Amino acid sequence: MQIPIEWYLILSSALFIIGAAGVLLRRNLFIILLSVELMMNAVNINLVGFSRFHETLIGQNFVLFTMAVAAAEAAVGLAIVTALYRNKRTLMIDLFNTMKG
Amino acid sequence: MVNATVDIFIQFFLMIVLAAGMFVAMLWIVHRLMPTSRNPNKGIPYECGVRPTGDARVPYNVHYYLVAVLFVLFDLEAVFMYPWAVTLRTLGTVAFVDMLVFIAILLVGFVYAWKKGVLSWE
Amino acid sequence: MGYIWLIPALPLAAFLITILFGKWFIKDSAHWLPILAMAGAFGLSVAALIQSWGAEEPYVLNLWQWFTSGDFQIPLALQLDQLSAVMCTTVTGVGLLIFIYSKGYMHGDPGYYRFFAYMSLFAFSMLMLVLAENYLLLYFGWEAVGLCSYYLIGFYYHKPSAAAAGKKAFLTNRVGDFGFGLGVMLIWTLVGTLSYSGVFDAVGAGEVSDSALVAIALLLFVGAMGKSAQFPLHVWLPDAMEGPTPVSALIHAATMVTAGVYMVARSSVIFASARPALIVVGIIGTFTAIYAASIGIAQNDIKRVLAYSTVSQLGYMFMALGVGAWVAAVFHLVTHAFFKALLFLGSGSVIHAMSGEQDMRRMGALRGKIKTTYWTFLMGALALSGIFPFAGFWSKDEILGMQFKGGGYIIWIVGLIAAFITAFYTFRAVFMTFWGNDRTDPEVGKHIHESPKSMIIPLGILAVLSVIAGLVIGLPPEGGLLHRFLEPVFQHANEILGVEHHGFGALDVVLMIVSVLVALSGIALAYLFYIRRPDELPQKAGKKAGWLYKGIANKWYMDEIYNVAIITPLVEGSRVIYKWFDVAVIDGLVNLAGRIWGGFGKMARPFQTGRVENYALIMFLAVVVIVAVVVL
Amino acid sequence: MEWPDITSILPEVILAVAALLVLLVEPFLKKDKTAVIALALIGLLASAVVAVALGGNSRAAFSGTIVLNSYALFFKVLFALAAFISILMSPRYLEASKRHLGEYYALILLAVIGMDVMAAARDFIAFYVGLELMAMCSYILAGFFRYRIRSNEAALKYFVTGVFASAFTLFGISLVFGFTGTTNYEIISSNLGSTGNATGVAFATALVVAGLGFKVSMAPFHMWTPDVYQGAPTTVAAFFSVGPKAAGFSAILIIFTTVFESSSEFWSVLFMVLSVLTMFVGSVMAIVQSNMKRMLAYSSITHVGYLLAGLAALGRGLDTKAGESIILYLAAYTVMNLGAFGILTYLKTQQPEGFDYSLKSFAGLGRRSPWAAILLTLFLFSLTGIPGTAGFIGKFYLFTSVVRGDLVWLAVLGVLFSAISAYYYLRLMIYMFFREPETELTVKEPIEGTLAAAVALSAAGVLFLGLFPQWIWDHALKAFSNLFG
Repeated sequence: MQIPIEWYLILSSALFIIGAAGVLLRRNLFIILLSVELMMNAVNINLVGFSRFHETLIGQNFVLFTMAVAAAEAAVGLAIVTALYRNKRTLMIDLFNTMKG
Repeated sequence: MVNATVDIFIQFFLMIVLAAGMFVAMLWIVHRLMPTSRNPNKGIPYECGVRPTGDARVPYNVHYYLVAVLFVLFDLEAVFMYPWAVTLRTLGTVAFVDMLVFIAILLVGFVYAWKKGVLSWE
Repeated sequence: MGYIWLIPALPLAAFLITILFGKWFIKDSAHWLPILAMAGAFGLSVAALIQSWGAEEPYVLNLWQWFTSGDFQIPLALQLDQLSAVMCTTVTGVGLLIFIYSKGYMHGDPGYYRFFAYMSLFAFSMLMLVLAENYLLLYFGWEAVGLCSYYLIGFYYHKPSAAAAGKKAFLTNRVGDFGFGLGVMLIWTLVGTLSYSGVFDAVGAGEVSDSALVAIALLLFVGAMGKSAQFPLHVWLPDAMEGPTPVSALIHAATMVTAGVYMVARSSVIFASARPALIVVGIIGTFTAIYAASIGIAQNDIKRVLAYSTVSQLGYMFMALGVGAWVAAVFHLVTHAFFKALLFLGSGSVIHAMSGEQDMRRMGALRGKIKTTYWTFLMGALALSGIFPFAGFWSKDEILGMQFKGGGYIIWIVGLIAAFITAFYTFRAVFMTFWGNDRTDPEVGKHIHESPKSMIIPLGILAVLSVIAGLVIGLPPEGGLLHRFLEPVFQHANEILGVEHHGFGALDVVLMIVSVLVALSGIALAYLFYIRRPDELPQKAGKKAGWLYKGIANKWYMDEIYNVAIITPLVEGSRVIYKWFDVAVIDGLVNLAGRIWGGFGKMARPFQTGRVENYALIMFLAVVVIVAVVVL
Repeated sequence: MEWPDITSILPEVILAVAALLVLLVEPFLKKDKTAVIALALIGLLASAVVAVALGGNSRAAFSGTIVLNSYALFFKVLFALAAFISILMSPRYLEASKRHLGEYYALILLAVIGMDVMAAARDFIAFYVGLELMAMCSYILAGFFRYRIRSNEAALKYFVTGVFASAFTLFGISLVFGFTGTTNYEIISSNLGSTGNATGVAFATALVVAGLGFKVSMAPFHMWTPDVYQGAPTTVAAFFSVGPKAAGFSAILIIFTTVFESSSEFWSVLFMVLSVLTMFVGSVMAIVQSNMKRMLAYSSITHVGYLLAGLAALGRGLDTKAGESIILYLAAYTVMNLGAFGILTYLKTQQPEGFDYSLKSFAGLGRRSPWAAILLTLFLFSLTGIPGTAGFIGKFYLFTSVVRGDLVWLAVLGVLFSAISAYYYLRLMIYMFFREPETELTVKEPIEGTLAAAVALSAAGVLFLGLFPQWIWDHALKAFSNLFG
């Protein structure tokens, strides 16, 4: 039995929206990083699901790259986190607004 | 097959609109309903009673983060090695050389990190 | 005639060398190179002028293919026909005299080399403008002369008013340039080429619809209004007097501001085929002529009087263009270049003598102290007022005569009134400056001296030109040397318009007499009220004897009656127009345009909160909106 | 399995080797960074030369995911030039800011690889990897001054909005994949064309636009731009303002003319709207800025608006020559904007503490440092679009193509916004030449060394493109004719 493609889509879109909401609503940079990971993983589910639907390996192939990119993103994100924390002793992103207008 | 996907897209779009709409609506409702008084006291763990001292989070050595980041990055090469390992026999020498190049590039990063003193734990 | 590229190239070379080495090596002898370059350019222009006599077709010199876009090409090409030859000669001739004058006037200025460098750059740009073979190159020259003008207006950049004036000139000209640019774009879209011959052939062959031609002509004219300071884009010119006086003479009187007139004359085929646009040109020109003249009455700064008179005279030129009197416009352009440059240089000489004083209320009785300046200035003033037989008389009378004979009686009357006012304020300036009582500051009075030779000689030459130019090139009216010379250029446009050629007859003599009388009465009125000052006599005479004596002494209070009935309303009215209309409305509009845009910015600024979560939210909402629009 | 043909990615390989060498050499260097700078410059030069040598005929590699044709070649040379100039202007600036590290050069090289891949990719996987490689390097570069709170803030903003936008792009790509079952541009294009359903495509288009729009900073995805330019090191801002933008457009051009070819009517309208919005936001906000780095950021947004007008025309048909005009404009924009930033960099090196990029601090520059003032004037003229400079040529071709696409009103708007842009560019000139400074900005030494080379290169580029545009136009024509090969 094959799981219908709709289920993958519903799961992934829900995850994507949750992730997006996390980015938009949370103030802590760590949580935002996690939310972005959630969005990326929603895409991964999409890709894998479609890959199965179309009976091709391209999607799974793509997922490998997304994962690598996500890891690199996390690394850069953590680097920025340490730099921010070292200078301002906080990770609340709404406090970083010296440049505006 | 393709027409089926078209239908999926429309359903899917409705799904996203609903999800986003819910999220915006709830935000808005909460924003309208909540009494807003901003007070730094509300941010502290106990609004009355003992003032908390110190930080609940134990500060780790910043070195730890560096090592963790490096770990994540080097850990990820395994992702590429699994499919490679499985299909190595059919792909032959080309794949082997490819992987050597890949590892060589990672090695440069490793040497760089080493020379920069990330790995020496004081 | 392959040498014509040298005409703009010489000033360009002078500019490059002066700006590169001026500061360290050339310094105080920075004037030599530009003067020599101008002299060379003038010589070549004269040669070109002579050689182009009678040529049926313009001479085109292709220098270099600039770029190609599809089948559309922009060559860097120069064109020499009679019109550009006349313009070149005027620009280089007057320019040369003003350069020589500047040697004395700018002596000792810390920006000496900079001044000559910019002036050379200006000469180059102006010559490119008149020698261009296509509208794009014309546009290049157009923008370049504008830039030189802003820099030279703001030459004394430490003066805040100078910087503000530069800014204002810039903003106002932007409006004009925008229209001009659109016009050029429209030409290109509709015709597919920008070279003059190509465009005019297409227009002549009826390839462009009438409405499109009107649109093109009007857009081009908007550009001309900006550059030639026509109402309501004239506001920058009086302020432009913040620049050094030679700049005012060369750029803001003799040459650059006439670029609009040149451009309309150059596009005569387009304008002739777009009758409604031509009418607009005439109306704007006429209105500007009287409007600016009326403001000139109440100005006390000698240079501002001349500035408003420039605006007014440019109005005359457009008035002429409006009835297809192309040659008359060019004729007035040339004579105006001579006598207005003379007046500005003369005023510069006065200012020089008065140690920088520009307010005429603190001058007076200077005619004995700076004799040469006085006499040359007087020549210029007579020419400007249109007194027989000075240069201005011939050209202005020709314009007015053609209006009358073409049936434009209202325009003719308005033109006459403007001529009357012109004569009045011109001699008001002469009397206030050179005649009457000495009102100079005693400190300043001690230092009054005649200007050096390098300033006096150009004045003399220009004075001679102001006297004889009309006689030489303008006689007989509507058939003079200039007319015969320029005939091939405007042949096509005249055919389209069907301009009739009137012979010189009794009617012309009558009209001439009328216009001279009008001018003389203007001068007389000025004499009455600025020499026979009514406000000084009554105080002395009032104490002595009875009402009879009083009456006689006061010429039966005619002065007072005049004063109350004519002078006061005139001056006050002028002041009101200046204050309420020129300053408040038009300046206000210019500033408002800037402010509205700034206001948008101020309104939009709070959206850029500096908080990254808001940025993300806006991005997210944008995606939602786009997707929603797509699907729904 | 056969040996892959790496000739078509040889330029990138050279860059990668150079970048890795820089990383290897850097830890062994003390203060003098000449070695890594030389390595980076040689790498860029070699990659451009190899690209030109190989670019004669089209090649494809890795099952058609990456191509090397005259289109990719045009951009490879452009990116190499942008990076070359940025690197040239960097050493003095980084030294003056007391943070001269070799990693900087490696990061720029790696970003260039990402950009090259974006222009050369004919497959969404390769495109995505290129995009992210460029983006990662940019995040780090934005925060390169790690001890400065502004630089931190720039990195934070760039990073958060960047990953958010790229998640949207990725989501859009996954939908396109789900719709067609492949990631190859041309196969997607033929699949999409046959389905005939515009909604799904349009939906995916919008999501892809969001991510790419972020990279090229089109409104309303532009919000990060001014903050990041202001906070990031000036040389980095210079690089950002040209490199990722050109890369973004290189990808947009390919993706929209191949993948979304069938929905061109839709995205033509979309870009029309975004173009007007972008031009408006850019010019309105640029006018009220007093910090010149921010002003240049907003003005760069206005330029993106012009380019989007070109894209709108491109949607009306390839014969508008809008694609060619866009890449010509990008080339012109690269040299003139880098030049303007180069002068800002120079001024900052002269007074690392006092100079704050404010409009006021430019007062009297014409007297203190006439060369800097004259060169900056040249670049500002070009940005305004004065004839004789590269900017004029770019605008001329671009707006001409917009007119060819029957979008006269859009071209008129574009001209109007350029007229407004003259106000904020020339205001700076007025300050330089006509204002007396309140506090004297000390200029210790004239422009010299590599910084002088960078500025001279940009100035030469501006004048060359402005006076001999035929050359670049021929190359743009050639590049675009080969887009699909």
